[in-house]
Formats: sequence, C-alpha cells, structure tokens
Amino acid sequence: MARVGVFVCFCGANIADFVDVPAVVEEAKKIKEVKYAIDYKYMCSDPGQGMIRDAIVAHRLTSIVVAACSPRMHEKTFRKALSDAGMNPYLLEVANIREHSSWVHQKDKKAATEKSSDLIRMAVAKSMANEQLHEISVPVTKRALVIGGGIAGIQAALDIADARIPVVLVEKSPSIGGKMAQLDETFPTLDCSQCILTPKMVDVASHPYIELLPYSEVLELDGYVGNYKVKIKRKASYVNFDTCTGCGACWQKCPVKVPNEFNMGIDKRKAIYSPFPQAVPNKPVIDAEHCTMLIKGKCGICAKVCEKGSIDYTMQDEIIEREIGAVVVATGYDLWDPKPYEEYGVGRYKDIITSLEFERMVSASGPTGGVPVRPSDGKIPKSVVFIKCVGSRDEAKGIEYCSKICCMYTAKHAMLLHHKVHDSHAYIFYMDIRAAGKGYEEFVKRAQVETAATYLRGRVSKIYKKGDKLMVRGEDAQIGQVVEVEADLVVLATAVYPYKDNSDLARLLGISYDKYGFLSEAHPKLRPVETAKAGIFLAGCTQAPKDIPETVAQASATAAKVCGLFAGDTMLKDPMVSTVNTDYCTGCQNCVTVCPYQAIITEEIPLGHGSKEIRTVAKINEGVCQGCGSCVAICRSMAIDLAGFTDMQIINEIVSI
Amino acid sequence: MTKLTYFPGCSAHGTSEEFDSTLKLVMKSLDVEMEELPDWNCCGATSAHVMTENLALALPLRNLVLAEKLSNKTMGIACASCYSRMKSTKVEMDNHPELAKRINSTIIEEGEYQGSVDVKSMLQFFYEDFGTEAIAEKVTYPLQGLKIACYYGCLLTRPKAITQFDSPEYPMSMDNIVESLGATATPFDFKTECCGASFSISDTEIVLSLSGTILEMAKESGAHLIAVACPLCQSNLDMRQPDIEKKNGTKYDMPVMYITQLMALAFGYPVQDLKPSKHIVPIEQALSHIGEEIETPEVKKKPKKAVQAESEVE
Amino acid sequence: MIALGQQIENKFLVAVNKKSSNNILDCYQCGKCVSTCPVSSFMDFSPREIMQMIKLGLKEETYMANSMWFCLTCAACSGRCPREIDIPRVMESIRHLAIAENINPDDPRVKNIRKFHEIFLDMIKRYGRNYELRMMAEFNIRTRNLFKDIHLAPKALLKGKIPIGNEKVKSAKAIKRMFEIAEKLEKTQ
Amino acid sequence: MEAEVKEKIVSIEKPHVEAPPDWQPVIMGILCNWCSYAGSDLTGTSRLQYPPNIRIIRVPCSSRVDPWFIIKSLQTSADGVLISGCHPGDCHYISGNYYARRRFLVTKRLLNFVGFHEDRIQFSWVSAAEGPKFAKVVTKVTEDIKKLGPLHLYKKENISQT
Repeated sequence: MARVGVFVCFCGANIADFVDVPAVVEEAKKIKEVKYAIDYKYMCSDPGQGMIRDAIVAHRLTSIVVAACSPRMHEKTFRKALSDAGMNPYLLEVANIREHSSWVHQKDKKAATEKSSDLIRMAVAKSMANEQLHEISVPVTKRALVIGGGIAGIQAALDIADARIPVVLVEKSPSIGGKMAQLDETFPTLDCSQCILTPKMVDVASHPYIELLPYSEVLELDGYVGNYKVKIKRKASYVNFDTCTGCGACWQKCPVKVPNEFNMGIDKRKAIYSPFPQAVPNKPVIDAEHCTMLIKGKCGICAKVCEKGSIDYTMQDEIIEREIGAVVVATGYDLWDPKPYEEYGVGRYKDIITSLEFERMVSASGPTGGVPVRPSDGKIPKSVVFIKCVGSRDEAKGIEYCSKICCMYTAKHAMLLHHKVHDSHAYIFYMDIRAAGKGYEEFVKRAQVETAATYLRGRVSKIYKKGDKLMVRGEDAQIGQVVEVEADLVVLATAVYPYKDNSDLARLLGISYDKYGFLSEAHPKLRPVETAKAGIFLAGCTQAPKDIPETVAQASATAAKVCGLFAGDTMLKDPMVSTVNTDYCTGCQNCVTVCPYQAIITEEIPLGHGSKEIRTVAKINEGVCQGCGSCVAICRSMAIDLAGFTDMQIINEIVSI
Repeated sequence: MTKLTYFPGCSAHGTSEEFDSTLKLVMKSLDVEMEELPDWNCCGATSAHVMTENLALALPLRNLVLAEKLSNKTMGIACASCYSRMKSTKVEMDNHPELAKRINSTIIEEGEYQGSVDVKSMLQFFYEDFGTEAIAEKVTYPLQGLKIACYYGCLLTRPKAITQFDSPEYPMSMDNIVESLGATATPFDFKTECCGASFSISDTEIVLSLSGTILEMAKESGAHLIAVACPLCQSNLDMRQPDIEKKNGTKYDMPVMYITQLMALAFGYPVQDLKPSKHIVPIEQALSHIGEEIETPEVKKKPKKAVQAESEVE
Repeated sequence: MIALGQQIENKFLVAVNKKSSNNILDCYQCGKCVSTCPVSSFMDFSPREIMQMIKLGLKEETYMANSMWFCLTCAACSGRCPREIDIPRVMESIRHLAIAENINPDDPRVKNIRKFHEIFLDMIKRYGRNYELRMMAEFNIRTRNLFKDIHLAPKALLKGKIPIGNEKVKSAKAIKRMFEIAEKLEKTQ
Repeated sequence: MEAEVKEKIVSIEKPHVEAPPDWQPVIMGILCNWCSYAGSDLTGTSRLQYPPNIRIIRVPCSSRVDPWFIIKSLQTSADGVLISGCHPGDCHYISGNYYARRRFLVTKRLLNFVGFHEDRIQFSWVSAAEGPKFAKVVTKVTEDIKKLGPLHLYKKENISQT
C-alpha cells in the first residue's frame, strides 16, 4: 500500500507570496495515496530536511514528493535526505512549484495555487510508479591509452603517468615529437622548439609508467568506459629495438636514398633511418617500401655492418592487446594540400613552398643548415612573399574555417627570415591579423617594426614567372591599388587540416567527427575535451586548429579527466538507464540504430525455456547507456523502458490531472 | 564517320574565315561530317547580355532549338563567345524550368526546347571526342621545333560550372594537342587572361593594354607563335598587334594562329591552305622553325619500377 | 562623407541579391577579384568597392559608376572568389537595374560602350547576324569618330579580314518577333 | 461518402459541449531536461510571466517522447500538447532531437489526418538560455488552444455519446 508524503516549501516568500501554500497542502491531503502533507519555510534547510527524515520514519512513508524549486536545483539534496532516513533516494519526486508556478504567474494567485496543486498531483502520480534504483558500479581498468606522440600526446601521457597511472602511448611514426619537432622557433617568445620539446620526449621514454609503442597503430577498440580493450599493430621495424644501440652505422652505409619526410622532402634519408637526430626512441626502422633487401632480396648491407646483429629482415607485423580504461586521442594535424590554387602555380614552380618547408629550412638542424634557399637554384632569397589564408577561409577552393595559427607563425617567419638573411625583405599578404593570445599582438607588432615587413591587405590572385622571379599579384585594399611583388621565394601559409585517416580512426573508436575530419567534442563550450563517448578524450589539433600553449593546456585537461575517472576502483553511474524486457523484444534492432552511444548490442537467447533454437534480442550495456530514452520511444513492442522515466511514470503524470 | 552539327558564328563568315576553312580541312582528315546549322542566327555575344536579360537567352536558344531538329547529338561551335553563350543558355534552361518556359515563349514558332543536344567548343570536341592519340595518328608533317604558347582566353574553360571542361586557371588540353602535333608547348602563365574581347571596337585602349601583356608573356615563354581557338582573341592579338607594338615601343613579331591551322599543317595540308595572307603578322617566319632540333635534350627516363621513381640507389 | 543610419532597410542590396541570385553579404573584402580583374584599373570603383557600396545601400553612386559597364564577363574573378560570389552576374544585374531605371554614368567611354552594344543589337534585330564592317562603320558614325581604326581598314579589307557582303538569316522575321516578345517580357518582369 | 468522412473528421474539433465562460485549457508540456526544461527554469528565475495553463513533464530528451504520450494527453487531460527540445545540433544526447522531430511530424500528420487541428500539437526548440523564448512559446500555444476551444469529443467520457 502506497504511503506518500508531500512536503510543500514556502521558499521564504518566493512561493508563499504567489501561491496559497496551506491550501495546496489541504488539496494534497485529499489525494488518496497521500498519508502525510506539511509545509515549511525552507524545505532545503537542515530543519526542513530533518522534517522529511522524521516523517519517513514516523509515518512509514513509501515515497516522497517535495513541492519546491526546480529539481535541477535541489533534487540531489532531497535524495540525500531520503538516503539518510534509510529510504531509497530514487523514491523522491520533486514538483517544481517555484520556477514553473509562483515565479511565472505572479499576477494570478488563484491560478498559481491551482497549478501548484496539479503539479503535486502529477508528482504523486509519478511517484506511484517509482522503483528503488541503485547507482551502477562499473569496475575500472586504471590504464590509459594515448594515441599520437606529438606535443599533445606527450603532455597528456606525462601528466597521467605522473599521477602514477600507467599509460600506453601509441605513435605511428618511428619517433615521437610530431609537428613540434619540425619547428624551428616558437611564437611569441622565439623559444627553440627542440630545446623545450626534447626533454619531454626523453621523459616519456624513461618514465616508469609509460609504455611507449612507436611505429604502431590502433586497430580496434572494444568495450566501454573504464573497460576498453584495444588492439594495436606494431609495424615491423626489421630492427630489434632491445639490442640496437642506435649507433647509426646502418643508416650511414645504406645505399638507398628516399625523400626525407621529416624535412618535407627537401633532402634525402636512407631506407633504414631514424627520422631526426633527437628521435625518441633513437632506433632506426627499415622502410619496407624502399629497402632493396626487402623488395628484391639483394643488399643486406645494414645487417653486415650492425655489430649487435639487430637487423632482422624476417620480422613481421605484430598485434598486441592492452586493457585500458580511458583513451586520449591526440593525432594532431596535417597541412592542407594547396593544389587547388592553380592560379598560384602550385606544383609548377619550385620556388613556391609551404610554411612547414620554410620552417625546416630555417631550422638550425634543417637540411639547408638554417638558411632559406630557393629550391630551384639554391640561391638565398632576398625578396620573400608570405601568403596567409591559403586554403583557410576559402569555401571555394579550401575550407571555411580560420586555421588560427598562421597569422602568428607568419609573423614569426618574417622575423626568422630577417634573422637569417639580413638583407632580405618580407612581404606579407593577409586578410586580417588575428593575434588573440597572451603576448601575441605584441609579437606581431615586434615583427612589423623590427623586420619592417610589408603587410599588404588582400588575397593574392595570381603568381606567374618572369625570368627567374615569381611575380605575385594582389590588391592592397588599404590603398585600393593592385600591387605586384617581384619575389625570389613564395611561402604559402596553408591551412591546418586533419590527417586524412582521422575520420577512419574516429569510426574505429566510435566517436563523431565533423565534415573535415576533426574529432567532435561533447560540448563546444562546457565539455571541450570530452567526446560524446564516455572515457574518450581529445587533445590538440585533432579536435580543431590550435597553437602549442592551447594544445598543452588541453592535453593537461584530458589528463585531469582521466585521473578523475580513475579516482576510485569503480565508477558510480546514474541508474537512469534503459533495460530490455527480452520477453517482449522482437529483435527488430531499431533501438540499435537510434542509440547515439552504441550502447545497444544484440544477443542470442533460447527461443523458449530450454529450447535449442535461438532468437536475437537487444541487450543494453548499462555502463555505456546515458539514459536518453531514444530506444524506448522507438521500440515497437514496448520491450524497453528507461528507469526513472518509465512509460508508466509518465502516463501516470498525464492522466493525473 | 562521326557527324556533327556545326555552328560557325558570325565571324567565321567574316574575320575568321581561315578558322572556318582549316576547321573543315581538319574535320575531313578526322573523318567528321559537319552539317552547318541551317538558318542559324547570331548568339548575341556580348551585347545581348550586357543590355538585356531575356534576349541574352532567347538568341542562343533559337539556335539550340534549331539544332535539336537535326539528328546529331553534338553541336560543335567554332567561336568561343558563341560557345559560352550557347552553353550558359543550355545550363540555365536545363536547371530553371520556370525561366525556360518564359524564354521559350519568344520563339514559339521554332518549337520547344528539349535539351537533347550537347554543346561543345571545337577544342573540347577534339580533346574529348578524339583525344591526343587519335590526333597524333593523323600527323604526317610533325611540327617539331615549333614552340607554341597556347592561349585559351576566358570563355573556353570559364566559368567552370558552365563549361565543365579543363582547368579554368591552367588548362592543358590545347597544349596536349599541340604536343601531339609534334610541337612544343611553352609554359605560359597568361593562357587564360582576358584579351579585352568586345572592347576591340568600343574601347580600344583596354584591348591594347590587355593583349599587350599577353603578347609580352608569350614572348617571354620563348614561343614562336601563339595558338588560339577563339576568333575574337585572334583578331585582338593579331590585328591590334602593330598598334600594341607602337604603344609599347617593342616588336613582338608574334603570329597568332588558330589551332585548326596548326592541325591542318601537321595533317599534311600545304601552307597555302592556311590562308597565310589573312594574317596581319606574317606566319612564315615562325613556321620556318619547324624541323629544328629541340634545344633541351632532356631525355625522359622511363622509370622501370615505382620504387626507383622515388628513391635512388648509389 | 557618407551619411548612414537614416534608412535601416537596404532595399538596393535586396534588389541586387534577388536579381543576381547571389548574396553580396558573403563578400569579406579580400580583394582577390580586384587584382584578378583585367579591367579594374579602368573602373571608377573596383569590384570589391562595388560590393561594399551595395552593402552600404549606395544605389545612386553604384549606378553612376562605370564599373559594371567595363566588366568583360571574363569570369576570372568568380573562379577565384573564396566566397563563391558570381561577380559578373552581380555586375550584370546592377547594369540591368541601371538600364531599367535609365541612369547613365557620365563617363563618355561608357556612352561609347553602350552605343556599341545598341548598334550591335540593332544589327541582329535587322539581319539576324552581325556584319563587322557595317558594325565598325556605324559605330564610328554614331560616335562621330569617323576615322577611328581607319588605318586598319585598307589592310584588313585587303586581307579579307572584314567582309563587305551581307548575308541575312532567312527567317529574319522570327528574330524580329523574338525581339518584340523579349522586350515585352522585360517590361512585365 | 468522402464529404461524410470529412464531416466526421472535422467534427472532432466542433465543440459538442459549449465551453463554460470561465473555461481554461490545459496544455501538456513535455520538455527535455537539458535545454527546454532548463530554459523554462530560466523563465522562472527571470520572473517572466506566461499563462498558467501549461503542466510540465520532464523527460531526459525529446527523443524519449513516445507518440503515445501525446495521444494519451489529448485523450485524457489536455486540450493541447507542446513538445520542446534542444536546438538542432545542440542535443545533449548528440542526435535525439532529430529523431524527436521526425517522430513528432509523423504523429502530428496522423492526428491532423484524423481530424485534430494542427495547432493542438506543437513543437519548439528552446535552449537553456532562452527563458524569454519559452514564455513566448507558451503564450502563443495557450492563445492558439484558447481559440480552438475545449477538446471534448475525443475525451473518454464523451466517446460513448457520439
């Protein structure tokens, strides 16, 4: 027999001034199931909660209705009061008579009073169908997977590992370091990129809590938050990392030359190589596509010169598995290919390069010894044109968004050019200068004043060759005149774009991505590092274009999220999840389609009791379910229900008025 | 034998007679029967669309409707302006039924537009319906040694949404045809810059300035002559060349020939058939380069394997 | 100085957008069209400035500019516009709007250009086709510049560049009728 | 025949019982927890006034709304129903409101087909920040339903009489 207690709050004058609270109490008492009803000045106060606790015991109440402010405000408070009285907290219902009645009908006390009574009647009706619910406890595997070993992945891995949580760091190339390792100096301080990055890379390699898996890729992710299982492919490196000392004899003697990806193809590397001198781990790998031994079975020089006998041409890809509880995706970005800019002669003129190529050239450890040169004839350029927004902010040929970092690094490039070639001049075509960041505007000003770079406001429309010069034509909108710059070298600030396989990775992980392939955060403002899938977090440019400080901040934020997730041995989860009544389930799998979290899978059960034949039914993973109820509404046979918002509860509310 | 409806355009019977006559020779060699569109009218370029909206579509539409009465699937258009007007009209008519109805009402007697005939420029026809290999097969007199700057002008490849042919910025179709004739196409950055078009008569200053740059850049590219596929381009670059030279104080000596003239020559027709007398800038000097050794003996190494294309072994 | 803020509704912008099936508000003033345009240096206002003038609702000023009359419809700008505005179409639209309102720029060169196009259309109306010599001659007569290009004439004539004879479209009547219906349509729109 | 059917359908909207002069409609508002319910709370916090006819039911997501709820409401207590969810693209549960919208449209067309006036069932997007919009929406819906009058025919107690 149901025994409902109703507690109506005055909320000081907030409710009492516009609703006749005693009348509401009297009205509530008329409801059959209500065995106790009372009002009080502040229900949420300690004495108010005490009244609830006492009444539960004294009147043997089976469910509680509090008529007060919005449940979004104090539902948790009152639930706790129930628990304290030894009652299941989910037997509470809140009637929102403040936000939904007294505050919005201040001119009509009678109507507000009637409405409040109705709201209480609805809450009482709903509570009749309330059931005891228990928070779901999910065990947690306290190990994190970090995908991508750029600055984002490095920072996330170090922060998590420093909290003594084991980390598996997967990097697809032979060394960690990412794009930041390719940079020369960084804005707005002109710190040497390598100097600040390499110590962190070394920390990663030596950290007792980090398992570094270079030259590896994630193949498969199964499970749910706290309980993921990941399959990782360790690509065959043909070098035994355990015995290799990284002496370098092999790559010095290797006869095969291949364009060097790390230096943007400006120089050559060998078929057995370590991408750059400060690589971590500093062990070479054999590039199977180009090694003549692996292609034709001829050569074998590296094996001959290796004193440790670390070369193993028979090595195969290896697939390993790890159990993890959370994932940080930090796969970074690629540069957008400027080929669609045919009017710039991209691909036809060697002396048009991308910003990252320029970055490698001015890098002290770069292929040209830190001096920019013209790829066509090796001469040092005097007049250099930088073009911003190549691909960015261009719906027609490129992408809609602003790449965020180009304004800053172009200012930096002007400075670096000025430092490396004193008698040079930079011409910068821009549309807007976007320098929002600490010390950024000051940095741009410094670049403009110190280098006297010519800033021209306009998009370049055409580049053509005249003699050995490139003629760059654009409008300087500030004077409304078309200008033509005679350039030795043109540097395109091409857009920041996700790797083309980023969307494949997203599908593999079961997270969403936007039309470009950037991975989507759960909420653009309030949950910027989480994905919609619990336990998967985003760091760095894989989510959107970012500069280094922002990337590092986001990486640390993911680490905080991971540590929070792993704070207990189990995770507690709201019990408001869907359940399937397999007796009714017809196995149509409509619910599988609508579930935004892939929380529903199918299972096969005997057709009848003891039957050998089987049928397929839906199965909800309550660890993954977020309780939206899409599956409940789509279910044709009404086999699914959502705890806390069951069909019965809602229908009770509807028919109670 | 391929059959083709032929729309010559006003200039084919006027300023660009040599385009028309060599086109016919080339088509004969390629075994194409050209059926001139009976009773065709001027497409209205460029005045119609400058001044009015409806006539700009109505004039080309009449030709499209007339062409549908013939059994040929494609209408080949010699003049680039006519091609552009005709193709734009076709695209507008195909995509806006409401508008199509309105414009069609101006030519009720000719009939209703069906959209059954494809419209192509002659360059597009050569490139898409024959291809460079088929053209190369017909060559009996290779134009080896001749360096040619291919000039497309605005309308053969632009706007991309209308023409759906080649690149609007750096097209290569004519260059490839020229190469298949044995000649060398020079890297020419101004191949799609405007020559000044219809301002030829109304505002000559503009034409002298724009065409001047094109001539200068063609010279810069090392070309002996410019190849074109548009009568208006030809007339601006050729007829106005002495004026441009006077204005700029330089001598270009840059003959401007139709691609069909070059094709006819390579297909074995005598120079006389190209009607050299029609040219203001004489073509004979340029043509004398035929047979010269190619200066850059850059032997193209054919990579045996993809592997070696990228990497090299010491 | 241009006074703004007196009229909130920008009817001119709405009219141009409707006529051209484009949205001028897309323009972010990058100026790529200006340096692309082969004739922008001849214009009173560059295409970029015209876009901004439409945004400001400066109808009279736009109509009085020679810019849209100099547009060659070469479509180089629209092929490069990062916001995919069909600039020639916009130019054409404001030209047609100006013609409809009978507003003519003072630039004598525009008068020449307009005269040329009128003669050209007239010729099509009469013959169905265009005859270049007649065209040039009539243009020179009507612009009172009898000897323009006269130095080209003998040479071109001699070389058969400019034919003298006329040929007429057989159903010239059909063309005439087309012109008449089209004119009516123009008025009813 | 067709006219007869039509007559019958239209008759659902015909007030069989004269509405008493002090009649006030009841509107069932089913709001998603994350946007519209929060928005309605904001209306309250901002003390924006709207007609007191709406009775609000909280659901986690607009996709939780079963057509059954709408029909049951019209059948028993309500003269009109308002469903409100997050703006397209803002769904707390990624894509729930898209399902809700589709399902709602079908339900509405069905109810419209059997003779309900389309204003009886309304849908809106109200975000957690749109307190004023919620007040506006409720006011409009209330006015719409007031114009239509009480929904008598379909009510259980009246069904046997017709």
